Amino acid sequence: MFENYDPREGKRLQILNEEGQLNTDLQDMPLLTNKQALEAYKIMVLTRVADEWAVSLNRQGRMPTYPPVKGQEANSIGSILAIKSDDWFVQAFRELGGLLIREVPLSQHYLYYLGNEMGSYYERDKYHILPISVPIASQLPHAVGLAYAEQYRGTKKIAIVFNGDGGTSVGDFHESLNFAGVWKAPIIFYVQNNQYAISVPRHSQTASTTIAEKAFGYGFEGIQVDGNDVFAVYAATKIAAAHARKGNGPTLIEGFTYRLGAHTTADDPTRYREDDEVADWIKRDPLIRLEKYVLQKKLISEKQIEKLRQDAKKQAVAAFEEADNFQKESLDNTFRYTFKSLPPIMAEQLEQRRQLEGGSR
Amino acid sequence: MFENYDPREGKRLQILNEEGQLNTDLQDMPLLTNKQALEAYKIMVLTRVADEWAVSLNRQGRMPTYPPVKGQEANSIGSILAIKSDDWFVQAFRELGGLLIREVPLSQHYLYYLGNEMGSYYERDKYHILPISVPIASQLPHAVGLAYAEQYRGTKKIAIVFNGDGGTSVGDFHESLNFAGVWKAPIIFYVQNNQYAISVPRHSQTASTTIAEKAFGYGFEGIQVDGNDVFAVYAATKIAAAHARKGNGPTLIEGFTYRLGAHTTADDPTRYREDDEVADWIKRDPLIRLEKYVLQKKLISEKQIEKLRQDAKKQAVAAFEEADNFQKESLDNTFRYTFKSLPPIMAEQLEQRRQLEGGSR
Amino acid sequence: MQALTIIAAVNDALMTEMQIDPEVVTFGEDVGVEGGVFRATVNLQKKFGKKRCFDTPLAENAIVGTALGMAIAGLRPVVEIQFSGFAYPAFNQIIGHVSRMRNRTRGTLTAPMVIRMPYSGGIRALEMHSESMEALFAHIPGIKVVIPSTPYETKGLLISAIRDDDPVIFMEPKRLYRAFKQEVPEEAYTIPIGKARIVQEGTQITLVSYGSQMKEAREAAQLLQQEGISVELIDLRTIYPYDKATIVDSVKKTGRLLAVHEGPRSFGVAAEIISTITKDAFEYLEAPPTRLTGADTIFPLPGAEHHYMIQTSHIVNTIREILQYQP
Amino acid sequence: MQALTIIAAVNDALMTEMQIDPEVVTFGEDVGVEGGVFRATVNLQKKFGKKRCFDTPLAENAIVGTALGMAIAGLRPVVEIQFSGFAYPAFNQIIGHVSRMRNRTRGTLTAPMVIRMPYSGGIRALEMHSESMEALFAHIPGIKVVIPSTPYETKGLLISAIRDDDPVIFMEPKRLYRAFKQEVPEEAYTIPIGKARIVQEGTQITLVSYGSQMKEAREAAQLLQQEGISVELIDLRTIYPYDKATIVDSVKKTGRLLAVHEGPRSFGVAAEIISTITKDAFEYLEAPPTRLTGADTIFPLPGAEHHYMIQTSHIVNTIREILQYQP
Ligand SMILES: Cc1ncc(C[n+]2csc(CCOP(=O)(O)OP(=O)(O)O)c2C)c(N)n1
Ligand SMILES: Cc1ncc(C[n+]2csc(CCOP(=O)(O)OP(=O)(O)O)c2C)c(N)n1
Ligand SMILES: [Mg+2]
Ligand SMILES: [Mg+2]
Repeated sequence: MFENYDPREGKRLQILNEEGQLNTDLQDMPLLTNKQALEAYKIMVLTRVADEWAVSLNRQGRMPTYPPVKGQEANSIGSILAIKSDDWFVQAFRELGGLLIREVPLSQHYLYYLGNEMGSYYERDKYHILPISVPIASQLPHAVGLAYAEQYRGTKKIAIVFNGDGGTSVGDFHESLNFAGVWKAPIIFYVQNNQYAISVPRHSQTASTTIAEKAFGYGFEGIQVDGNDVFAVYAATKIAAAHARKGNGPTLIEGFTYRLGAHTTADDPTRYREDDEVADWIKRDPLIRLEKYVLQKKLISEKQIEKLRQDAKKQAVAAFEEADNFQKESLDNTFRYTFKSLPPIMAEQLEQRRQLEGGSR
Repeated sequence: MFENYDPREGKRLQILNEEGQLNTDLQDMPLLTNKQALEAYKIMVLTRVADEWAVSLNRQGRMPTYPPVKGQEANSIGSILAIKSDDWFVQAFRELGGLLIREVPLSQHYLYYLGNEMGSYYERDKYHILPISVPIASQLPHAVGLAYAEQYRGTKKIAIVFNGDGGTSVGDFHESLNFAGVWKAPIIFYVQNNQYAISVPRHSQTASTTIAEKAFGYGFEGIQVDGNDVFAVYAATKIAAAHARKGNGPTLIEGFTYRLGAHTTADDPTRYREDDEVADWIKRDPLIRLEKYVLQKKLISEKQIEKLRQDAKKQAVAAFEEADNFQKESLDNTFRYTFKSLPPIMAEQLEQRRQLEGGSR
Repeated sequence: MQALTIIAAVNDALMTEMQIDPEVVTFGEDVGVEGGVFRATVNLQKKFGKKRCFDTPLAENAIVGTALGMAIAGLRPVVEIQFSGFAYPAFNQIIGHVSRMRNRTRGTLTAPMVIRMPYSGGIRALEMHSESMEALFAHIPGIKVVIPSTPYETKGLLISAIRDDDPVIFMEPKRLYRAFKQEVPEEAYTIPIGKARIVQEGTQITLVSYGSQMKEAREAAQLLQQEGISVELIDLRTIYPYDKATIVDSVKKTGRLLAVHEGPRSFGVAAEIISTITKDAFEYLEAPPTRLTGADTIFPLPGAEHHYMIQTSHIVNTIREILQYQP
Repeated sequence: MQALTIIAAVNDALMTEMQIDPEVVTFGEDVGVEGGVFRATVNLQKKFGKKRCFDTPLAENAIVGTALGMAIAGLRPVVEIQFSGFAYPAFNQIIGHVSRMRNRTRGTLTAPMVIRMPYSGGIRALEMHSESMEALFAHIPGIKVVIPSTPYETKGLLISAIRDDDPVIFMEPKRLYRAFKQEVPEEAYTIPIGKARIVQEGTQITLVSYGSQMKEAREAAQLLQQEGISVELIDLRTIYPYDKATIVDSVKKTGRLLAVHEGPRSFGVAAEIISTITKDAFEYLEAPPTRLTGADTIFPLPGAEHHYMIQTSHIVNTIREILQYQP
């Protein structure tokens, strides 16, 4: 399916270049319609603004540790746009853009980082989203299992699962790709290669030239795309999704991208990376590029963009307020969800704790 | 190093064919000397006889569950012959031939399967061998650590580690190859692909065409060799060892072979494989092939072979008697080796147990 | 009715439940074509096809992790870990996800799945094939741990486990797999998880055990009865959430307790039981509650395994001693 | 002398010991260039080079497994697991190999290595970043588990752990990493593993705790003293092999026990302590030995973490209750 983009030959798919121009040689690729491009742009603006707001709230001491997604937005936006809304979407933890495409309330995302379990409450049959997975790469087998379940039921639904470049080193990555290969499971493995795992650079993570080429060791194809190019991400995902739906099995997509911010707000990236490198990647910012495109195409005006930004900021502020005012998790709830119903030994523990806390619930 | 044997192009290295003839196109390959070929043959006979003896002892009820190595002998014999006696040798569990090359007493191997911990006592600085590793593939990281330690000390020693085709599915396989690739560790990963993991055939284990090609995803080379050809095994290992010693990092060798016997004496392979398949592989038996070679080369006579077999049988019988008469592990020893010295809570437990057992030690 | 061994009862439970519920699937290493190395899944693939009973590549972590994905999607996977000693590679999935999915998502994603595994020693097996580490699993919040000791209970408890909306680790005492037969109904039935069973009523001492050591516990209780010593024998059956009420009530009656299991002593199951009854039946205790368990050693290879497991005579003698206790 | 926090004492212990012993190497995720996410290994790479202090790919299982290989070859690896909740992927290596190598090989191959990991909650962290699952490790035969609670002891115990010829899991109470400073000698010194410390002598009740909850335990003991209640406070320090003699002796003196820890209650550390003293100090007990621990729930996210950890007032009130106990 991606014969012309074999990563082992040093190929990387780019459709929209840094100047916001489409590569006209690639007209056979599925392209975003104008409507989709505009949607992608709008969500990317919201993602960017919401993300920056979270970082600034952290500085104000109003938000605990938060992992920014700045610079990586095109990866989850482009790929989630390319699949259906009832396909399974299994997050790592830098997929805010994709969540917003799926219309998850921004307040829920904030709620999660405010330390409230309700932030992981994605109603299953509404969203088909799995919550953020903290142990790196451990979400991959879940996605394979979801894909198997759909295959078992013959629904033609697929799964997409995200992971980082660091996450490719974990055994779960290997086992999941291997199971999916053997099962010909309808799944897309999407690796956001943002060049670092906290402080560890990509070349210290694995000695292979690309991450995409790892797919071939599992009997399926991998492709490296410019992860800052929402068109390339979209196209590769669209093709891989069709492939999966036809029963042809998995695909590995490596989004070649960059984390412009810190690993989390607790991290100081100047310890491990050069300013030059960052400056270089700022030029490749997915948002600037898409903005040039929508402006050139006259899908939006400068003025509308200004308005969009202001609205996004308002939305972010309101969403945070909503999250911040959300009912705190109670003592009861700390116990209630361990099992479907509370076993007697736990009920007794709850009662004891209640007494220790002077009767709180 | 193995450009001409890229497994991704369907290549497999064979030097000695089923008729016992050397492929004369391959004169650039390191070949076993006559002396080595004869040694390999002798050890292979001993391995075969000792292995069959263990199986027959099991039928007589004198030996607990035992995993035969019949048909796979060339893999560990050829590779262990190709490295130095103080290179680290990390076993999976079908490397009896390699153990015998390293002059491990046969009785020790029997002792292990008789259920005595002393069967895993390989004096470290004498043998440089790690004991059989029961959890599949979990020995691989140890070998990478050993290789790192040698690299750290600048000794030029290397490590070789064995694994099965089934074992390539485990996360440890991935993580170990990945670490070794990043560290450029002096190590050889040797996979005995005997086509089955108990009842599960190779194609249900992974969707890749070969196992050897998996190496490329870790930034180093892999080669598939005819694992029933002791010359091919030797040559590939010799080259990979030199590569490692030069500081050029790891190699993955896939020995394409077959388990002629059952998975263990508790297994009935007729449940999951066809007689035809087995018959086909019997023709490719590594021992028959090597026997033809040493006979053609007149390194040994038919008569000497007969004598060799008889001696091997005597050796096996004596080794088993020795193992069977070996002192049983005591209650004390069951406690003694948990830590360097027995902590008080364990000493108390030992005393209690002694009393329960009426004073045994 | 049919007379079945424990292993046959496992197979029968799977047969019965897969017949009833098309969402039940079962998989693991050698589970399909081979029917499992202990034959627990024999004939299931023939009967239900390769989509419902199948072999996986060799990777316990992925077996458990993919099962969780299936469970989230609404299937009811029952996976087999070939030996409990090979559950360790799956530990991260069990403690990091299987046990937490419900709590993490406040109930919107759940893990109705069963992880079956043969445990216990005494079959002259290789290293790592004789583990009894149920306390590890029992300490993990969000996991149920069930261990049957008879064919009848195996079927009933396994069906309960499959129908449970929470994840259950189902540990099968492999030493008893073929030790004896018992009448087992052909139809589906359940035995509640979280309830211990009073195997024999008694007045002088409470003997708590489960799984692999129940054979010796039962023998000891009977032998002692012949001597006129009245033992109340309790089969714990569920390790978590364990049936505190039954044990506490029993100790209140007998005033004495002996807890017996095969796994290592320190931080083991007996410690929990004793800690609990000491608190809740303190005033009733007439002798120090005692444990008779495996030691804090690695389970020995076959040549020395008799130095590890608890024998009937050990129980008998220990109970005699406890009864002789004078403050 | 220098005034150090616990985290600085970790760094100081590594510095000191790497200076003395060239076989000591340290590695893990972000351990090299970055100096660790908590800065435990800061400056080590600068000082000792990339071969002795380095970053690894992201894989805890391989970190522990390769460390074992190095240890077998005679190095003394000290690996960092970024948070104790990420030790689970390494579980198979720990329980399957690290803990067994000596026993398996009858002493010819050994595992002199340390697995360091920050544990405990209360820093408003993400899920899996607040785990206190020391009981899991303590139940594994062949592993030592050490938990310091002060800077002075951190350095002495960590040096002991590095010099120990057996594998040690070294759990650092991250809530206390920067909580206070203490004078710590600049030179190397050791504190014996397997010995508890009597922090405060007392006569009416024995309060046993360790690690992250020692702060509250100390505060409670002091508060109660002001009320005239005499508490004997013991810092366990080593979870396995724990110092039974010190606890038993103390309970024989006080007749009462409260065990406090952060990890889940069932099958936890307190259960072991209570089970032990109930057996060995039975006749001395004047009130039911009691535990005050985390619940059998998943550690909550920051919004509710105050519902999990034990607070000073909880200890104070529970001890008052125990002292009021009348049979
Ligand atoms: C199993 C595990 N080990 C360690 C961590 C701590 N940790 C959180 S993020 C991270 C780096 C992840 O790198 P990558 O996969 O590249 O994702 P990125 O942060 O770059 O998006 C680490 C080590 C973790 N969450 N899980
Ligand atoms: C982690 C783990 N899971 C399961 C087993 C049980 N088991 C023993 S051998 C084996 C198959 C191994 O297959 P392969 O790696 O191909 O080696 P072979 O037996 O063919 O030499 C299995 C599943 C085990 N020993 N370890
Ligand atoms: Mg990254
Ligand atoms: Mg095999």
